[in-house]
Amino acid sequence: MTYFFADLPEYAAMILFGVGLSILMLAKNLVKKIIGLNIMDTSVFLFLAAKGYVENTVAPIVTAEELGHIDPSLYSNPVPAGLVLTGIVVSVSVTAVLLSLVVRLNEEFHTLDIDEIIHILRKRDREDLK
Amino acid sequence: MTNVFTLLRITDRLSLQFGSDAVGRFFLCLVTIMWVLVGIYAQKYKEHQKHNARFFTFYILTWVMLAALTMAANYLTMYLCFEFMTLLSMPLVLHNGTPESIAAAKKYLFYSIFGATLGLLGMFFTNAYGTTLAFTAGGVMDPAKIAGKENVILWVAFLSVVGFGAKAGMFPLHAWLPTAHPVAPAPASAVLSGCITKAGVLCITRLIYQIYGTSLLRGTWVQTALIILALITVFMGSMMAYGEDLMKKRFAFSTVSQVSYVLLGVFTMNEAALLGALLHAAYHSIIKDGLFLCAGTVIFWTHKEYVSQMKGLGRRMPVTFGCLAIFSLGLVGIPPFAGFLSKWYLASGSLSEGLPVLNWLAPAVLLLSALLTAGYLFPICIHGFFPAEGEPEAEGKEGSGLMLGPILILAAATVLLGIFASPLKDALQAAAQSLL
Amino acid sequence: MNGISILIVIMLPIVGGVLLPLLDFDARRAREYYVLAIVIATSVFALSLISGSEGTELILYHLTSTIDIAFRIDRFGGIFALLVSILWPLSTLYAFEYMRHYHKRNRFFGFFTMSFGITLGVAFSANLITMYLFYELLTLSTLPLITHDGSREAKVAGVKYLVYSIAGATAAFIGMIAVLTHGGSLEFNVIGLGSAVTEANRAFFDGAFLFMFFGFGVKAALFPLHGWLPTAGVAPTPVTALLHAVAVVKSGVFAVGRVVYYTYDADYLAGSIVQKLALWFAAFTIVYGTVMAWKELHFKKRLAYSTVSNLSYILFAFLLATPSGLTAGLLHMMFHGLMKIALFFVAGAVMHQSGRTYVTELRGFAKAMPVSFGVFTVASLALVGVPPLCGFLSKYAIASAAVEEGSRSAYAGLAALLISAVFTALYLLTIVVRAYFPGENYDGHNLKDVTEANAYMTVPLVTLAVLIVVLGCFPGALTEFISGALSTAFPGL
Amino acid sequence: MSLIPNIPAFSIILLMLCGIVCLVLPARWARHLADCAIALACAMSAVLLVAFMRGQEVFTYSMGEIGAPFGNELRAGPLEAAVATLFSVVTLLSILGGRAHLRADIGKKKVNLYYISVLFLLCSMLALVYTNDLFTAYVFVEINTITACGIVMSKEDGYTLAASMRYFIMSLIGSGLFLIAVSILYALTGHLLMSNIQEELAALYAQGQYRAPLQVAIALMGVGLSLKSALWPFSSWLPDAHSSASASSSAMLSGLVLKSFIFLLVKVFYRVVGVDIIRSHAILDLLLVFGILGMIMGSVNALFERDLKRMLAYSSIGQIGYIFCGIGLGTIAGVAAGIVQVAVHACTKAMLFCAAGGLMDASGGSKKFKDLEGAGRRDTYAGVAFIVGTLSMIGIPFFGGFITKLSLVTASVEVGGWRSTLAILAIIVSTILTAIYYINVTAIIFRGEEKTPTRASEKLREEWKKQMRLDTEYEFAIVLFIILNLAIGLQSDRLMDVIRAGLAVFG
Repeated sequence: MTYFFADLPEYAAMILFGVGLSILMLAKNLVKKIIGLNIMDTSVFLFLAAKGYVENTVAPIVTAEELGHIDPSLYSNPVPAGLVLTGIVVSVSVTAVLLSLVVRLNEEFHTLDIDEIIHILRKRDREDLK
Repeated sequence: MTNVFTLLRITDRLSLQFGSDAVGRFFLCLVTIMWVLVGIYAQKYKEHQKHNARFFTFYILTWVMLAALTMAANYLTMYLCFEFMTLLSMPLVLHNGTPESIAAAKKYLFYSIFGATLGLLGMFFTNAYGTTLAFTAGGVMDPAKIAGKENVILWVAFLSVVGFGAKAGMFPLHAWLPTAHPVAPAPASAVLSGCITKAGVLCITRLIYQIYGTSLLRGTWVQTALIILALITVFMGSMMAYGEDLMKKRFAFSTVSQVSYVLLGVFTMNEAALLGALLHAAYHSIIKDGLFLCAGTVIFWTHKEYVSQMKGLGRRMPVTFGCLAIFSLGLVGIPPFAGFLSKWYLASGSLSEGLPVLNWLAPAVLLLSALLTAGYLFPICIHGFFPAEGEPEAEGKEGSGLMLGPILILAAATVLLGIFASPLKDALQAAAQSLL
Repeated sequence: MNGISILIVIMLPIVGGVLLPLLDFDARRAREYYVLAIVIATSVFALSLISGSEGTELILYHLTSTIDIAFRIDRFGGIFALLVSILWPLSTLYAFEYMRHYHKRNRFFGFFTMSFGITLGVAFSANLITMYLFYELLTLSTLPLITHDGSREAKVAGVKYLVYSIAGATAAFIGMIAVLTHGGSLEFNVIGLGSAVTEANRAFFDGAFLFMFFGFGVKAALFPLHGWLPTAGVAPTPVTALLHAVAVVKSGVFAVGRVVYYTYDADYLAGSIVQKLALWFAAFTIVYGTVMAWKELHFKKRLAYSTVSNLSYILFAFLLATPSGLTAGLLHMMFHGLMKIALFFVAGAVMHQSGRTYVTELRGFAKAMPVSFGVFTVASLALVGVPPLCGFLSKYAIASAAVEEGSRSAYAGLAALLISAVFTALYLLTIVVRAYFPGENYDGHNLKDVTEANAYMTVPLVTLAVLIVVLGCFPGALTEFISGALSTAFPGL
Repeated sequence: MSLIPNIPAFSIILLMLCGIVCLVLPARWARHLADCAIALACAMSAVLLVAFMRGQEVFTYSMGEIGAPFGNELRAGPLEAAVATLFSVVTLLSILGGRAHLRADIGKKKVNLYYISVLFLLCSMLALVYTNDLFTAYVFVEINTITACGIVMSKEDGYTLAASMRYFIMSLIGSGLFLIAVSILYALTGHLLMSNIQEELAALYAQGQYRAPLQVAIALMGVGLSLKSALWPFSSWLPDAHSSASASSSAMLSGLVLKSFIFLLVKVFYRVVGVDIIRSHAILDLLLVFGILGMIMGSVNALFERDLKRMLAYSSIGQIGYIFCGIGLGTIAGVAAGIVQVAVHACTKAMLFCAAGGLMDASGGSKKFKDLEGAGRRDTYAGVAFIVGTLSMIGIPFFGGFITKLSLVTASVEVGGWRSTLAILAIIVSTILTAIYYINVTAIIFRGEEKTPTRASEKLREEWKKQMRLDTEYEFAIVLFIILNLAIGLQSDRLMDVIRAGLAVFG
């Protein structure tokens, strides 16, 4: 049982990734797709953060003087945290671009349904051919 | 070969050459005489048909090629003449222009060219395994080269003989003959049946005696197979003729049968049989030309083509039917008419050759075939002269001199050459000896 | 003469052809003079190169460390060049008349002239890659000629041609690379593979040979890769005649010859399993082609199938891998070119004068077009193999070579040759018979508007007929010229 | 110390800075600045390439002061330099070749944004080429995605918006998979620098530990990056995105963006995972099979397409298949063949997209085949470009395509076994199909006698005439593209030498 709970964040991350990916691929509404994308990204961040966490340790920014010892093995791994931060930045910017694109699409087609948009485009194509 | 004349030297091995030897001269004479006689006959018969200029052009061209064939001094020249003879005689077959005659001409063309092509196969191998392509007594095959390849050469020999056999109506390439001969105008049928089939015989003779050589072939399976084929043809031709009602077609089947008598003699490969073969070639030419001319005369005056329609015609056309009776007697081989002597030599040659089974089977088949010959020829005369009671009177009249002359000459020849055969026999014996 | 002259003779028609659509002649005369001047100049130049400067080499470019673009004049290529140099001016003359009613003649003659240079490029290539280059270009330059009339049928034929040709060229290319990666040389030389072959990689070279054989076999219309040839007959007749009976298809055959004798060598192939396989394929194609020709009623398609069959004669001869096989193949390559182009020209003349395309429609035509059908008869007899016309000689040479080789596959080919001879007679002579002997109930109704073609067409026709007869009777000089190729293919000779 | 080792970092940072500066400049100046910056990047990459050809050693360059294994590294060798040069040159030419279209397609206010996107796009591609750090790679993958979508959607009509939406989503799935693979590799090894990961993985592999997670990571990497580089069957987004964008955008997307991910994939396989592990892995066979399917399916789709730019886009799918086929063969020769194809296809396809823009101008803006008849006569440069492209695609010697075919066939013949057979068959089939549709389109654009657009209105005709006179940049770009193609065809030995040298020191 301990083994299972020890890996709990990883399992959670996997499940979330699956949820996010399915929403991204299957949802028709573009905004929902973006939400799915965010869930997916979050799951990866969770996974990374869990990797960086070592039990009974502290953040590496706490100085030695404050704790009274200088054993580096008591620090959590700082790199994943850095990665997660970078990842969040990337994810935010991507989400922003996507949302702006959705706004433009909505202006153009008056719908958020991707299938419907494609349908409208097909119809235009056919009229073009005539 | 003497007096060899080179017309064209294409490459070192290939050249067009002409020369003369006894066999060639014999066939040349035979062919030329027949051509002249039939040509005279055709002067009257031509009233019956259109496009005479074309007909006589090809008639003469065919003769030229046939004459050239008899004088060909090597394999290439013979092949060339053979091909051209086929091509030039084809217009004679399709002269009437009916769909049947055109179909028949195509059939003729197919069989002849197929046969010639098999003959060509022989030339390829002769070129590779022989010393020369020129006809040489005893054959040209180089024993050193064919060592280890005998079986291939035998096959090639067999195939090429069968190939040229197409022209002579030999089984299995005989089927064109009964189709093509009847549809042609009567003069053409006469020379086709009487002379052009002999071109096949000449080619086969040259192949066996002057290219492959009897020493190579004698006693092998090839000889046996060829004799069997000839016997099959003899018997089958007679049977088919017996069952045929259309007169010209009956004669055509008869040709199939009779020419294979000649081939039988050639295949037997001894002097007596070869003599018989050459004699029979001459006799058959005369007789068969005569028969076709008679048939032509009947058709010319009465438009009757079937044997069953001949009833009572003999009384209206006594000369024609009289001659027909003479030809029939000759072909059956009743002494002293012409056919007897040749059959005699054929049978004796076959008996003396000493091939197992075949030495007595061949004469037996000849006898049987002679009976059948009687069976399909005599009824024509009998119907003609003695119609059954109550038959309506037949219409018809005797032909002009232009037609009757050649027939009478041929009939006379049938009788005279049967009775006074020795000059011809001596000449042909010399020819046969020169071959062996 | 130095190597540049080879480049000039190849580039002259190519550049001339490219310029033609740009110059955009409106006047027929001007275009005819221009095209004829280029073609004749190229022919004369090519002939002088073949006769006078054998062995001249030109390395144009080192494409990679192992691949050069290079040219050389040798006897084998010279024979091919000789053939096209004789036939191109005649066909051009013929095409002037034939194309009179077509549109876009500038484009047509542009590509037509370009093809001349490209074909010479094939002939004068010094290695396989250079040949591959021109081989591909030949496909591309002849494609617009096939689709020239723009009909749907023509387009389909064009696509078919393209698919087959490109597939073949690619397969051949793969074979070349395979040879290259296993230490063989793509240079055409006497030694062939030589010491590159070991026990271990022999199977590999066998595979590469099959790739190249079937690859180049596409243009040589080898069964089952022949399908493009009959359909390509929708092209204007000068194209069908010159390209699909001579230049294009012969370049396929020529390439196989190059592979057999110059990339590989006779020693390698003689008696090998791949040789047998290839021989059987060729033998089968010979029979297949003639039978199909016999069944076909469309005039040009019948001739196309006949080409299928005859090309395999040449392939068969080359594949025998003997000195006599090589000379026999080359001889038939020359002679078949002459005969088949004459036959096609007659078919074209008939189409041009009367619009008839089926052999069944030619009843009595000999009366209306005596010259054409006279030539047709001569060419037919030659193709059937009647001595002393030229077709007999080459068939005779092939058959003799086969007999001499003496293996079972060679005999199979021999049998195929004989069967094919019979069918050849049938499918050609029936046309002759129908034209000369229309039969009864014939009133000449189909000849009302049919007249003999004019001198543009009859002069090439008669020239060809004369060549067929003269070369058949006096082949001495030609055979001597051809046997000069032996020393470049067999080390000992 | 020479300046050479600074070039990679400097070119990346230069492009980035210029991008930022562009934001505040007037549109015209932004354009000039972008041109200059890209030209400078070209020059610098070229200098680097020349240095490597003259014997410069492979070097790594640490960003900031933290060294390995924690710091961020760039690594440059002959191959990186060559690919960087190729990317910058093709970007420059694509911008020039499509300039006229950019004027028409992109609103006045958006011009700055477009050039910023281009600069960042090139910046991210160069970073992907040079970086030695997996997470940096991820960040630039995302930048690449955003900017690539940016240059598609900058032409604001319904098609591009919808297309870029699809493109975006597919790309994001790809980069998501890539990210999770990076995380797994990090979890396995504790490193992010590629060379370090490889050492660690080799040790793990030797001990037989963590085979399954490694397998998952490789698979995720493979799928993620092939999604982004449009390996069939993950290529459904490509035709819309590439065909609806403006000419130079299409040229860059088809010519370069796909290739940058392929280069990253090669890097992951050979530098991160390592030759020995990857060769024992089924992923290469999978890539080979899908590459081959791509070669055929792309061509089949292109065959039935009646829209010029969509046809070119489908053709890209087929051509990408060639690259994957080469990589999937798993030998050095195969990878080299793949990289040659990267170069050849970058030049050829970018040229064709630019030329397609020209043809559309000459036909009243339509890209349908029926309107394009005779366009090649009206715009001779485009016509010649299509002839060159066709000859190259068929594989005529002297042209770039021949070299691809030569090296790919050589590689597949050498491999042996079923891989050899499959690859050879695929090459034959795909060559045929490619030849058909390219020859078809070339025939169409030269068909017809008329020298003016048949269907275009009078107004368009006037515009067309004006444009034809002014567009020297376009002509210059097309001519240079043709020269590039011929140069690859004629000087392939040098190219191959660089690639082989680069691969030898790659891992």
